[in-house]
Amino acid sequence: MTNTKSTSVEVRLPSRLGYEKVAMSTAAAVAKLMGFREERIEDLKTAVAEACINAIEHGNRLNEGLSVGVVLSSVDDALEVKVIDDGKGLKTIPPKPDIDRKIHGEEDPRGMGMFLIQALVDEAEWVKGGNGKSSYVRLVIRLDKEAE
Amino acid sequence: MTNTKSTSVEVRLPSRLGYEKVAMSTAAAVAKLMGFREERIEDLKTAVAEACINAIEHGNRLNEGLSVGVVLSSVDDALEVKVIDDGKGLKTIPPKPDIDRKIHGEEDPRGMGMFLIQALVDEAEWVKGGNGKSSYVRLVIRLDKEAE
Amino acid sequence: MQTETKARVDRLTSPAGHSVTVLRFEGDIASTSKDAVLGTYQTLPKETTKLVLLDFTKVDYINSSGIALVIQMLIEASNASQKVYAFGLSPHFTKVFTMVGITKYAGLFSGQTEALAAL
Amino acid sequence: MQTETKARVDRLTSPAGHSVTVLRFEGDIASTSKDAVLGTYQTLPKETTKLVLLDFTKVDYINSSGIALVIQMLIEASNASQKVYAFGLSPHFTKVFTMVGITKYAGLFSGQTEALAAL
Ligand SMILES: Nc1ncnc2c1ncn2[C@@H]1O[C@H](COP(=O)(O)OP(=O)(O)O)[C@@H](O)[C@H]1O
Ligand SMILES: Nc1ncnc2c1ncn2[C@@H]1O[C@H](COP(=O)(O)OP(=O)(O)O)[C@@H](O)[C@H]1O
Repeated sequence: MTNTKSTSVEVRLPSRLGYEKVAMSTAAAVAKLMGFREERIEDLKTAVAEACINAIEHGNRLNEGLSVGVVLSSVDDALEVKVIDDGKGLKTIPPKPDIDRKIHGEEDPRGMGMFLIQALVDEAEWVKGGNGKSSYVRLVIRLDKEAE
Repeated sequence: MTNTKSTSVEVRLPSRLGYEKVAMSTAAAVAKLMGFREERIEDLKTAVAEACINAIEHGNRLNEGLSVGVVLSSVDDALEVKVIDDGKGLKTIPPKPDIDRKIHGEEDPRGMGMFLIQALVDEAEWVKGGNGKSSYVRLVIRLDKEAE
Repeated sequence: MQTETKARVDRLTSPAGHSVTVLRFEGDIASTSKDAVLGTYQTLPKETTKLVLLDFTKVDYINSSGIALVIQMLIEASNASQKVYAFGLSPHFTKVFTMVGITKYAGLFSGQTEALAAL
Repeated sequence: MQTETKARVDRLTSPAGHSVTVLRFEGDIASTSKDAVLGTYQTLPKETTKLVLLDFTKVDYINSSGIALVIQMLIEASNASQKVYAFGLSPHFTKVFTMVGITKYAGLFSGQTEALAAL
């Protein structure tokens, strides 16, 4: 249990839908300790949940033998969250969902997770794992962001 | 992120007082997914908090270079929690706190953590690490315990 | 292992005299909620159900898979010329519903009284 | 990084006409709460403070180090012949206070009204 950066918290979850709620709770508790406002904690919770669901579903393909890693690091006034899976990562960033096209059956009703992540946090970056494994999404949410 | 038992969640915390609240939230979320009643979740939260505080204070002696590990495993109808530190473990199980002796100054006002842990969960066991490291306390809390 | 979603149907009449079918959800709105969301919606008789009001008061957790189920319901409702409204969302989920554009097809109200007064 | 504990002092008079000093806490009651718990208590004038009522309504988290601070306050209060009572604890923390025996030296009430009525 040594050599962990003292301001980081790590969680490891099974690849089972529902367990994203565990990561949400852990992230919310870290953000609360850091002094984030309730409203930003809600944003973070949804972003972390969507990132974990994608890691479980797309990255680890619901294989319960694989786990999802969540690393929460507080750096100055920001919280960085990495959600790591064992997949090959994203091929392309999907287009912004279009509700009109969805309602008219021209687009899958799904496909809103990544859009929500980008809309709710200050930074979101998807990184492909070097060896076709350990891909991750990196989110950053900052304390006291003025514009909201 | 491979080879983790699919029904276990792991958290790693810095040895800093306050971070026990992160473990409390994670444990509560796991217990909620398992279907524990709100009342038992409160018991679990206090037991996990006290175990983490002891790991931070006594096991890791507030050395922020060391981290505390919390492993939450759901086995059938029970949740097992191991709280692991880098210390040598307990010398002896301290006596049950005596409020009369405390009020009369015959006993330290502190020294209630281990008593609370034992009183709140179904099983509590302190295990000394083999090499004078990785000592842990193992807690078990069972779903639908009749007697309460 | 995930929380089950519960759904209940109530038939109310708005002050303006219109029949309003209220779907009350409880628990999570997630991928596991298909029966609760779409299944319950599909039991409503199309001929007599013109106004549908979704009650999210007892829902704490909604994810994008759950929102996709609500969108599927909106598609079916649109095809049946029904109008869908919702109330009881927290400020956060009001923001999320607005971000994805659902509010364009399902008007949001703060509470049941406000919704009924407008229908 | 831990939540700061806030404490406020109110002087009330019970229906029976006794002066009651209410210490209202907000935040955590933990090892970081020494100033809020003991410090605030120690500002009370010993001659005129005979009944102390602790308000835990706005406290969500109490750990054993926080309970130890309450016990230290009880020791000082006992030495000054003051009586201490408390209200606003959740069912869980009522159980915890009972387990460690604090209730033997600090009577618990469900709310402020019930406490004042009994003092
Ligand atoms: N962790 C991931 N690993 C691999 N592919 C991913 C990952 N996250 C997202 N994707 C891809 O991006 C697409 C869009 O994701 P998202 O916007 O969350 O919507 P949805 O999950 O509903 O499809 C997914 O369908 C998937 O192909
Ligand atoms: N994880 C641990 N590692 C080493 N010693 C421990 C650990 N947990 C508890 N102890 C010992 O047991 C004693 C009693 O612990 P506890 O009942 O929690 O009360 P307190 O922490 O207030 O002293 C501690 O003072 C310490 O000496």
